[in-house]
Amino acid sequence: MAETSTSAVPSGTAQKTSDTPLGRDDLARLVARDIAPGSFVNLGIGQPTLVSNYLTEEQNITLHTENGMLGMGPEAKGDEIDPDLINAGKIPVTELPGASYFHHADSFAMMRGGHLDVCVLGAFQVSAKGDLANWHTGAPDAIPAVGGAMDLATGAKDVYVMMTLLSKDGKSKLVPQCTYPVTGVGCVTRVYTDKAVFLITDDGVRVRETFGVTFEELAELMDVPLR
Amino acid sequence: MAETSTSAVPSGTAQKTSDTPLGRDDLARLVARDIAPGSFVNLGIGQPTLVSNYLTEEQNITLHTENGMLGMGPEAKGDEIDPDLINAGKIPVTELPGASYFHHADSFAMMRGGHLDVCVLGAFQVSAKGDLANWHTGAPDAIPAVGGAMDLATGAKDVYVMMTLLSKDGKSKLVPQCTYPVTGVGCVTRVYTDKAVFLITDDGVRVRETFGVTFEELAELMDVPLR
Amino acid sequence: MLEFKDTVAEAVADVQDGSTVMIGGFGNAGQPFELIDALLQSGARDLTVVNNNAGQADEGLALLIKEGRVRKMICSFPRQSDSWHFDAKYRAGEIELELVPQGNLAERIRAAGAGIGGFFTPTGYGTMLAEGKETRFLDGKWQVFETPIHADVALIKALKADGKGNLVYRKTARNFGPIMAAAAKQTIVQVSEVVPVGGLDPENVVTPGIYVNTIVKVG
Amino acid sequence: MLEFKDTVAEAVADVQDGSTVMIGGFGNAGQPFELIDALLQSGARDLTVVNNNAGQADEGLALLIKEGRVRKMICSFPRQSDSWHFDAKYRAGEIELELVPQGNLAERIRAAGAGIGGFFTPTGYGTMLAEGKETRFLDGKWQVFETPIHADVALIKALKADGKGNLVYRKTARNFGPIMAAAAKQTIVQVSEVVPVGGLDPENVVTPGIYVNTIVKVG
Repeated sequence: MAETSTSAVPSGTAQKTSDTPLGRDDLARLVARDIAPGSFVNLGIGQPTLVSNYLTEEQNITLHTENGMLGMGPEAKGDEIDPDLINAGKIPVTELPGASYFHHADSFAMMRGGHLDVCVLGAFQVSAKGDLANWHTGAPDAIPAVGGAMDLATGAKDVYVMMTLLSKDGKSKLVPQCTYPVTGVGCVTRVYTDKAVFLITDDGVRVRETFGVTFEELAELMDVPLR
Repeated sequence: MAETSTSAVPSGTAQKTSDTPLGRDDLARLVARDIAPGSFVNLGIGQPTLVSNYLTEEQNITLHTENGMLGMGPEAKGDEIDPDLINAGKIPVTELPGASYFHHADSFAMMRGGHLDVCVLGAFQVSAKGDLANWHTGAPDAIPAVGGAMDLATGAKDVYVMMTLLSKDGKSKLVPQCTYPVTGVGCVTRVYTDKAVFLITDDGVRVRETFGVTFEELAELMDVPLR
Repeated sequence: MLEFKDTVAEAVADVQDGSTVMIGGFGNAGQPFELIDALLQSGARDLTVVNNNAGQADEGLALLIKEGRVRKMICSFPRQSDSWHFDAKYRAGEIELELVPQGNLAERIRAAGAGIGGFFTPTGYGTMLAEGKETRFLDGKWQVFETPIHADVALIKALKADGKGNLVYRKTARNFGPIMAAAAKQTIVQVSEVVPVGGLDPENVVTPGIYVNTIVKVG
Repeated sequence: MLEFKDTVAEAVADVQDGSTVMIGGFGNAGQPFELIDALLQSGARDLTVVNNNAGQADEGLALLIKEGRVRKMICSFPRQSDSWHFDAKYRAGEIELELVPQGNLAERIRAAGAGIGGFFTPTGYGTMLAEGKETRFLDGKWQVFETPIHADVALIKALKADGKGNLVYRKTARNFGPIMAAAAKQTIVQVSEVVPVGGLDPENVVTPGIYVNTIVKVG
């Protein structure tokens, strides 16, 4: 599911489109802008759900939630809260006109059958080949929990990851090889980080744009060859 | 799916319960009477659909049709005819209160998942082990057509066959081994014929009752050992 | 991207020669006659058609077969009292037939839409239709390995669509529509009525709009 | 044979020690709290429980786990901020965990109800959760062989039942209910309302009564 090769474009020419690294909201806005009109999208849980705040009516995006709904609206507030209407993160949400409900096997058939155009997920690590690690730290005492992560990673036409480029100890989370247990193999097509947007292509990792760093400064931070 | 062994009953003791062979309608009435109250039943196409004429309201039987319906009512007449409401034989039917519609995969999941209590099918041949042959004559120039026969044969909890005992050339259609191509292996539990009702058990073919012949006369007509 | 077309001709305009085309319907119920007629008019040929039957009388799929547009039929029940066009082509060796038990047909179509690469089923075990297929003993029974049936195009009939492409059907005309919609790359639907977004109860939608590409109102 | 019971205690009275029990719900939505409480009161033990989660806070499934009635959990997402009873049992080695990707959980439950002996899916390929499982290259992808999950009992929650046992659900509380109803030998349903036969539109029935054994009205 790597992106179409962009080898016609000379490598290492990514522009710095922001003088500072992007905050979570700016990054969410950027992801939202990149989603094609009319798409069916799943935003997983946690940080990627911020993307929904920046989708415009004109884009006509339909949101899917794994627990059985298309046409999910914003988080429910006050009187809107209904315990029978929640999202994958178990947060009360609302229903938009044109919504539909279905059972779990139908919902996951939709995800696994390649019908979602885009899903946006968080990650611990992404490899240069597009392997995703976002479900398990690998710590021996951790209680594992996977939810729908593997189905989303494997099923969506495009898998976008949103994460900070560096871990708390300053290491790049876009890595030559995942050291955490993987969620899916070769599934990620784009990585949106605070410092750059990366395209995972058949020709390697291409930098689309950088934020607050130059291409060369970015390359210094990482062990992955960039184009 | 052979019937529970009835070896406690001495063999060869079947009673002649009618002085004449049973006609199609009498046989249908007998099958109808034998279906347990509350059962979910599929009557295939052709002769077995006669059974529906003899199901009583007290029995509370729900009829399934493979093309996506539970709660099928009698054949539609006159103004009742609706081209969107047909049975497996493509005959217009009616809808009873408490009916439900579902798509083809859900309908066959119901059949194949073992949820139907009884299906009643016609047959070219049934073997002493309960193999069913009812979809193909094996003639080299025949255009084959199978429909839902293999799914019904394999999926229902009990498969009852309704047929004349003898073919047009006077040979028993309950045979040691099917010579026609089979529809399912070891799937038939009972065979209702004009001359006798046969139970296919782990201990062989048991005669439950005979019509117009004695047990001994029946045994003379067949190559299958009877009990 | 969902499109509403004004005519059935526009709706089927992109169907290519050589396509695999799923056609909804069980007998005449749910058969999208107008879309099939438009496909005939379009001149598309060398088609593989997936339908429960192989055409009846002198209309719909039967005409597509008569005109020699169908290279191969994948179906469960070709032989009927009025399947004369299929019968003639088959006896003349001019059409290929893949005969599939109806439940396998439905489950293989569902598998394609659900991303399942193959499955084991007891149906057909020990019969001619399982000859040469892998078998395995599972859940106490011998089972046969079956693979998904994908399609380029699905032509189906529904009762109503809303502005998001959500569909509801009518009685036993539902049959193969929902699973074919999910199994095809492009799903083209003829409906009797188009209602505004919000005009269908979300609890009662049978085919969510994600599975629908093209809608045309007929009649 | 369909039975209507007056109390949740009667509804779960036949659940045996050692049973595999599917429990509907995703988080709290669709979780049949009253039936679970009745199961706790019944004293049934040594249970294998199939649910998306492994209990939350101090209610429902969490209490069943706390009281040591659950030998094994089959679920996709046990670890939550309020899954303390499961966490404690797991760390103490007092509960077994089969962790299943959520889509495999749903599809394996569906397979049990649909008579499918096993299937191949790309989900999980190359991950820890597919270790030791058969793999095969199908439809252009590596896929993993998965088998059905059958159950003795399903406890689910629906909105309404009619006199034939047909069910409709409410919003995302539908989730696992329909597939668990089909996968279990005995399906026990708590509903908010019972309507007469004919009180549900046949087009809108989600779970046909054939999958339902016992109904109890709650609240």
